[in-house]
Amino acid sequence: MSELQSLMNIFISAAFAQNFVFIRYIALCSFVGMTTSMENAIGMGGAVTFVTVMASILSYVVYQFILVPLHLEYLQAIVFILTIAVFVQLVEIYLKKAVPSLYKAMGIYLPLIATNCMILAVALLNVTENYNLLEATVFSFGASIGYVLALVVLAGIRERLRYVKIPSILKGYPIIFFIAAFIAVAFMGLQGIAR
Amino acid sequence: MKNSKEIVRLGLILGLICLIAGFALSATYSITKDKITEQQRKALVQAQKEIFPDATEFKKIEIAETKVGSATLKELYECLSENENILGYIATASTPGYGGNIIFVLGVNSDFSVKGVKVTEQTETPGLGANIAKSQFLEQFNGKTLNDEFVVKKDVKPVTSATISSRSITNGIKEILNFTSKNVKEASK
Amino acid sequence: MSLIQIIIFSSGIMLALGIVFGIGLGYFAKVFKVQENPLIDEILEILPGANCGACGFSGCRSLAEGITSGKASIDTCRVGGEETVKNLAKLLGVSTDNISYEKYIAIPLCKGGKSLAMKNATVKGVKTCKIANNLKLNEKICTYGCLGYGDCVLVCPFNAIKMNDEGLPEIDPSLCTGCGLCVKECPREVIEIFPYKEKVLAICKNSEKGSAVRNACRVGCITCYVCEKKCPKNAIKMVNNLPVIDIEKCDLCGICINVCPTKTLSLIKALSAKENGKK
Amino acid sequence: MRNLINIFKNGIIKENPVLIIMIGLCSVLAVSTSVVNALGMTLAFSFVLIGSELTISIIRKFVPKTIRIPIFIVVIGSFTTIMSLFLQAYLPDLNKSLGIFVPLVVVNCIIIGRVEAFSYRRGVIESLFDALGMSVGYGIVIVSIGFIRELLGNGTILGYQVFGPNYNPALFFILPPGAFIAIGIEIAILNRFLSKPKKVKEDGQDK
Repeated sequence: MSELQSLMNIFISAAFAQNFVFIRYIALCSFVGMTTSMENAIGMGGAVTFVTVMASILSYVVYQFILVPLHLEYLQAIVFILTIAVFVQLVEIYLKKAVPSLYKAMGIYLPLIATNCMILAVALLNVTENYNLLEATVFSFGASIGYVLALVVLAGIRERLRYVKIPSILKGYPIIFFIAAFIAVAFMGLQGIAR
Repeated sequence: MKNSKEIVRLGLILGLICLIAGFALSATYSITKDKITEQQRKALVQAQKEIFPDATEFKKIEIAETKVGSATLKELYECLSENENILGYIATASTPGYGGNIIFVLGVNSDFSVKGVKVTEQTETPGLGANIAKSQFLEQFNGKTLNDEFVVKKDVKPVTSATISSRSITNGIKEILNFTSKNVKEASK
Repeated sequence: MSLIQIIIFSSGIMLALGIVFGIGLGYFAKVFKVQENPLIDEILEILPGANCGACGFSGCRSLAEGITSGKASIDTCRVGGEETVKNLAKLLGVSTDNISYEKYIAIPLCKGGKSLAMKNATVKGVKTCKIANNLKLNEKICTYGCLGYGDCVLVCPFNAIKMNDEGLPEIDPSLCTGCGLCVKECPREVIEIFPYKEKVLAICKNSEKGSAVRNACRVGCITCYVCEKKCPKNAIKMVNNLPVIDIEKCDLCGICINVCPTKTLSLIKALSAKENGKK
Repeated sequence: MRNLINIFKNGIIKENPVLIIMIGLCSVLAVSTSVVNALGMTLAFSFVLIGSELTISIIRKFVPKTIRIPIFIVVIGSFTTIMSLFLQAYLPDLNKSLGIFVPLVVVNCIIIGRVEAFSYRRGVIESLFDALGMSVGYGIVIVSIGFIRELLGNGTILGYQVFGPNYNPALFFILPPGAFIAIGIEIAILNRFLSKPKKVKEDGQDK
């Protein structure tokens, strides 16, 4: 029972208590750029979830079976980002040819993800928190759920932004950051729930 | 087949660039390697010195990193004075706090009362939870023994508006104190 | 772990990874080659390729596709800045004074203004196209045409769209850059992007037949096939009850425009602000 | 020479990476809790940016199309790791306060963006000036946000008490939401004074 409980704990703290976008400020570039419309947000969220979970498993394997036995832990950052970038490029090439329909829906977001901060952050945090494989997968899944949640919430609000009168000086990005600030306050409230 | 030559060329170019990168990285790593380990130990050694000023040697007790309740014990040291008698023990441990893990060093006297506590790393809310690292809060633990309750608001005055952080560090100390005394009792038997 | 060992192992690992990934990528790129419009790659070549999504497209490749298909103007990408716009203009052979390029504009495909489309209800609630469309708050009988609450006006960054007194959007061709924001915004996709060339267009989206259209709107296309039959170049084909005119074949003779009983077809050139919406 | 100065100025105002192009925000918001952190991050960031842009523009002839992203990432990654090793060895407390954002510099969208957009196609000197321009542009933003957040959230500048001991700081600015507000204000100010026609399109998007 306590094993499952600690997994739930990791999931909730990754998705809500330590939300990657609002509390840890990770992956803000795509967060601002991709929330212009809801289907962009969902498409991006789906792609990021898939890549984060796969990448965290991939980086766990690379870390445990190549870097640790040879005591080359200091190489972790560059090896992780290299494997992630190549993995994303391979998936993109494969999807474009083999599954064009899926590529149309999700693939166009893939090039964006190679330079997304969250994937590398999840891989590195798996190492610093020295999770085992199962915990790492749950952590990466939780993190991407938190990311998707953040994207969808902001995309929803941004779409309704059209029908609201905004002071001219705040038009464009300032108002989006203010909205993100208010959502961040809400997420800060969740910080105590998972320990 | 032309493009298999092309593929090999791609592989070689990427391989070559990675080789140069690998070489550069390992060179910098070897220069900075011992400096880094020394820095990491410096924080720990400094904390140990503060808790046991008169101890001259800290012998590492071979003990695996164990989970003690919600806290995890990382390392355990024996503090010896010049004439080799045991002054007490130093445990480095971590307990999940409000914003993330709190890493702290607990000094235990030979009579298993708390000699001193130092928080080396924490990510609590700045200005509120972060005050648990300050000495006014930590000094109240000095001299406490196992039969103290270690309960916030009872025998431990919490940091204002940071009850979760205070409670997590308090029961972290209690569990590690409990564990070190039990573990050392068996060892000395 | 002596220093030499570290150096050898690190370089060895990096070399191995590099070669494996290099060959892997090369092999994948060759085996899974996909034939695509070469222009996309040329444009991608010029775009910074940062895939940062700042332009609202999901990466430089989809922006390149957007530019080739005319959906995006060539200065959408801000990361590249002036330099990218100049190169793109050189590649696409367009002048860069006000970054005008092969002009595309948006055309609202609905003539059913207040005086022409029959009404069977009046709406009291929130007057925005998206909400009216989602909640089916239709004043007009025709459920394909323009709702007239001006979502497109709000979203247009160039203020090129104004609602005329008929309750239909009028797009000023000189201001419109064909960026497509209004196309995405209109819940009924009444507005579409077209190259701004002489062209005959069916200004109606109602894909139903005969009487259903007739009692909904006086200028809707009742699928009577007259234009298809009468066109000397048979450039017109009926696609789900709406005429589609083939640009190459059509020589703008205008027979179809006159012969159409409900005057749905219009010549696009003439379709500046005044023509739209009036009988 | 004129052109080089333009490139340099370009990075600071016209195409300021953080405020105009809106990329590389992760590190700006996260690390700007104090001016010292902000300066530390700027130095780390500039070292990696200048190093990567120069290296890439030197070897840009040998970089084949299909594997250019992995090559860029290896180059940027190695500069980042070298920087983080030096940081761990010689500036441990700065390294601790920057935390996870030191290795995250490798995926900083500005670096990869500028390397692709600029140094992969331009000469070495131009890349150098572009890198310097971008770093100064980035530095100005992050230090100014750090200044606002430290002053209001902590009552200190560079660690020196400004408002006297009994100033009870508006903690809000040190906490995450404060960062969003601070950068929001900064962009609003920029909108106000530098509203160029191009801005209209951007504002229009969310009118």
